[in-house]
Amino acid sequence: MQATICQTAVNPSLFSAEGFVGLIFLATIALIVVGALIATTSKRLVRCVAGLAVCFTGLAGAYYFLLSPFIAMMQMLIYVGAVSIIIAFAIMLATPENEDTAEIKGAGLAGPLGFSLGALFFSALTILGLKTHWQVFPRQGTGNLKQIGTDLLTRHAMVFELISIVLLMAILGAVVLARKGRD
Amino acid sequence: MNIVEQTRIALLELFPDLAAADAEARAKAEAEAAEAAEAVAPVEAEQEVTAAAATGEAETATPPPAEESAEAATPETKAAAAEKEPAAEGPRQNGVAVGDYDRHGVHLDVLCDPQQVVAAAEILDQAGFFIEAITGVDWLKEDQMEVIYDYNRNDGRLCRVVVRTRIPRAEPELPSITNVYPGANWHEREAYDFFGIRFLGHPDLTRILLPEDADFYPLLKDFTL
Amino acid sequence: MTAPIRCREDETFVLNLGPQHPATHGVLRVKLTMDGEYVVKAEPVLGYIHRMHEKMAEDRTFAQFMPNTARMDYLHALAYNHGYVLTVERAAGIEVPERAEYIRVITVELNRLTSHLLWWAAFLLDLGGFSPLLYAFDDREQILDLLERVTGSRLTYCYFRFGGVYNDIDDDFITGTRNFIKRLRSRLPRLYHDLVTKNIILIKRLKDIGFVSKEQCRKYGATGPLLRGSGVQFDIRKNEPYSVYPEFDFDIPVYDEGDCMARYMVRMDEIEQSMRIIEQALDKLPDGPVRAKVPKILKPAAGDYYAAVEAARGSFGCRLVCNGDKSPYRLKLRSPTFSNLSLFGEVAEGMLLADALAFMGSLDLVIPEIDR
Amino acid sequence: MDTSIWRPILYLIGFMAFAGVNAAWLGWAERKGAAHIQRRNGPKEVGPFGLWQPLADGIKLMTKQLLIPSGTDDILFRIAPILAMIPALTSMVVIPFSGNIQARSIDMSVLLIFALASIGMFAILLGGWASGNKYAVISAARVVSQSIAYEIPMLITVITIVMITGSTNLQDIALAQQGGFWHWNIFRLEGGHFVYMWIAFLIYFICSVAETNRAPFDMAEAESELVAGYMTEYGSMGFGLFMMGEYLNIVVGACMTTILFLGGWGSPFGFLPGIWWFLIKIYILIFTIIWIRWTYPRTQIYKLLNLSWKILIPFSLVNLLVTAAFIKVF
Repeated sequence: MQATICQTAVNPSLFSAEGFVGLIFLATIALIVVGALIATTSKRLVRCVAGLAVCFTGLAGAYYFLLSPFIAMMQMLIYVGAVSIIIAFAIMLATPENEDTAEIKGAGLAGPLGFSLGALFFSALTILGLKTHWQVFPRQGTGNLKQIGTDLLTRHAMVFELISIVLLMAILGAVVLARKGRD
Repeated sequence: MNIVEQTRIALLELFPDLAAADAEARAKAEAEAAEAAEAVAPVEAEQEVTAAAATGEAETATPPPAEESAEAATPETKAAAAEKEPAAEGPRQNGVAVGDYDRHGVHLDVLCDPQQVVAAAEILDQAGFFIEAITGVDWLKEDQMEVIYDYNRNDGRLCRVVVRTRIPRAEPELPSITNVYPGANWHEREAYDFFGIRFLGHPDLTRILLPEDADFYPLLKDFTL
Repeated sequence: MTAPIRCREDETFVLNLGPQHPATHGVLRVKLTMDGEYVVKAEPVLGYIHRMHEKMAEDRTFAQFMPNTARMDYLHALAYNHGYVLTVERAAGIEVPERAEYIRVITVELNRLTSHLLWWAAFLLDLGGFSPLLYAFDDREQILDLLERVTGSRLTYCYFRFGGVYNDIDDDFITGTRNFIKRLRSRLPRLYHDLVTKNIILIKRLKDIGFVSKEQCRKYGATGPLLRGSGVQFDIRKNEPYSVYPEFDFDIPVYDEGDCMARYMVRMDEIEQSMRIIEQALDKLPDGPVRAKVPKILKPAAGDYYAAVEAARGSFGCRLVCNGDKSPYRLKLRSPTFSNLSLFGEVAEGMLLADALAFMGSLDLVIPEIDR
Repeated sequence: MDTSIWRPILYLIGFMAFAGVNAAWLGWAERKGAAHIQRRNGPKEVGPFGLWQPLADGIKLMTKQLLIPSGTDDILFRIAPILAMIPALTSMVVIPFSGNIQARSIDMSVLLIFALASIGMFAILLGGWASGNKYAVISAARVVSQSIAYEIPMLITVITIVMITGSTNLQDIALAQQGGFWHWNIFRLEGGHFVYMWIAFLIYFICSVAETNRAPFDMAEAESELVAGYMTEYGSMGFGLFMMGEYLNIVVGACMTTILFLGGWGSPFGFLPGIWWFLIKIYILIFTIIWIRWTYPRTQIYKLLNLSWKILIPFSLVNLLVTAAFIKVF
């Protein structure tokens, strides 16, 4: 069974299944945006991580709507359950409580630079998104384990490998942060 | 030699003149005892014992005389060492008294100078004693402060030793024995806490039971409730 | 044991264990400098329940001070009664009737049982096992009921008098005690040993944890089960016999390992030994008065007196300095856990927090007795 | 009106009620069970057998002031208890109580439950950190290391089940075990899996006890070490939510064990409708968990982690290999 986004009903009633699903979809998008905002604007690192986790959860929801429950679950398991927690853990171990944003050399430049880079990236993505002709793959049985297994080991083998690299990075980062300063 | 006698001789090291007198007395007593015992069995090596006693290394000079000879020696040695009781006539002299265990609960009662407590602790540490308690007594009338160290053994050989010293009330200072017995740390802090006795060389002489901002020493006799 | 990770000063943090903490069983505070889960430094901070009993003693007559002794170690109050009474009797030269001595031994040993049972309960609580607490309390309650019958109080007894005891024991007490011992004998192997002592988790948590050497014990003046757990056979009841203890046939349990398990086993064995003593005392209990004639106001001769008893936690000593007055000139109360706890800082260094707390539990602390 | 909307809503209400009743009355059951293990009565004043005790406790907790100590991270401190409760509640959605009582049958329901469980862990981490209390922070660190350590053997064990049944849908897994207890994964006769499956069951059960932070693995709230762990600073309903979350986690854990190993809602002999068997099985498991808690002392954090990394993970990996071999060979 898959969730379905109703593409035909133009103005569905809120109490119909389609309307309900639409609401949930909007909530998921809100989660992504709010999470991302918290993650980028909060001054406390732990809150940033919490925001990141919220953003990841929203993303998982989005994957679910994109008919990829497996990826959605993996998003939750790996990004929320492992990566966010390891980052939070590393922060807890490595930084003193309520650390003020320290004065780093050239910190004044970081804001505008980051903003412009972000804007550039964002506009590029937007243009791409608008220009691309989106193809809808009518793929059935995305929840089928065999299918996923075959896909992961054939078509998406590279992605599969990349995931392990992400995990490795997360682990390494945590270890480096946690062991910093110890002999 | 029983443990009390052994410890007594070891402790006499603190008081060289007393030790000499004591060794003499003991040699005499032993000679007498040997004479008496000769008929029964030859006693070995009194010479070594007396020599060792004179230098105060009783433990190293192992061959102990027969138990009865030590027993026989006791009255004389008691008299030789110091007076028995700290009470009665006049201030007590420094020395090692053999206590009346049944009456007072201690076997040896040492009175020494404040500077000698560390040496005493070292001797007792060598002999395998453990520190039981350190406390003070405020003798207001005599304007003195008495510091009492209780030692005991835990190897099954019964010998309680009390080491006491007197320090002026106005300036209650004496060296700390924490280097010999780390366990004395808290006891000394307690004595400081209650009496204001300052143990020189103590690593952390602060209040232990009373609040850190207390400005009184409650067990002083002029501290009234 | 894994070696502690040595770390930079700024990576440690200070953890205030207490004065209100479930594991300190009272108002002890331990300032722990921690490196993660490892204890880098442990400093016990005392005095939160300090009442200055020693000053109180100087202010009242010998008899008036009696109740105070029970308020130091509220778990083995009778031993403290006993220690104080022995000292004063020694000072005043009072002879105690034999029956009274037997009653003293019986009640002190019963009280020792309550103390050990409560220690067992609290120790298991420290290790996270809650149920044993109630099993032990179940048994302890029986003893408290028995003791309440003869002493009139349940915890802070003031039962001993100079020259005897306050109250004679009756047949109900004797049969009650016999029944209780039968009951505890049947419960010990099942509820205590099968369920707890042989539990693999308990063994893993106690074996090789909190090693205290003989030498450390000597340097710190440790006594009681802590010392016996380190392989030293030292018990005032045997080594420096007082009262009628020489009459009884009992053993001093000694374990050489010096770890928490050894201390645990020492106490568990002591429970059995105490039961043996009580049984023998009940069998041999002579008839006669329970109290000698003693003047109301005692004025012992001037001098210095010392007596010690074996309390549940170690040797409790009283040093009494008299000047011929009706109240002590100075009374020093040597409490065993004060010395035992002073060792904590050194031993706990480098331990895991959980192990340090297991070690603390194995010391059997009673804070009012440390703080006096 | 489209009726399809009512089905989820009814199920929502039903499962919320089930979850709420469990969260509240498991507390009662725990206290009562503990009391009887300890030879006492337990709650008995409020209502018959003290059955209304949870209501009294709930009212008390809800009417108490929510104290937020200074030095805490206000927002996270408030959110954490809710976050601890929600995932456990959400997990209920995919649990098949019987062949037809299930809110939603999702293909990835096994993964969903683990994904949600990790959010619960995150909530404890945040709560512990936000409290700004050292005990809470130590506890949070312990929770994370413990959860990560135990999630691995747990997932590996689950994979063996997935391999045997060929599905990650809980309903399918339950369906594959129908028709008598010899079809249950733990004693599965066909394919000869019974040879080693009880080991897998043990590993899984130990892990689920550890994952739900229950004694003897309750390192997170080891009261004799960390006072109350991550809950130290929580009072009133913040504490209440954490407690309810904990009990719900136990329920979910028991449900998972039942479905994965004990045949789900399948009847062992063929009488009584499935839902009853399901409930009987989970409550037996829950009772076992309570029983263990009140019998054993607590382990110690490093021994706990060693157990996972040195024993459970290797065993579960070997188990995985053996399963693959069995599937290939038989």
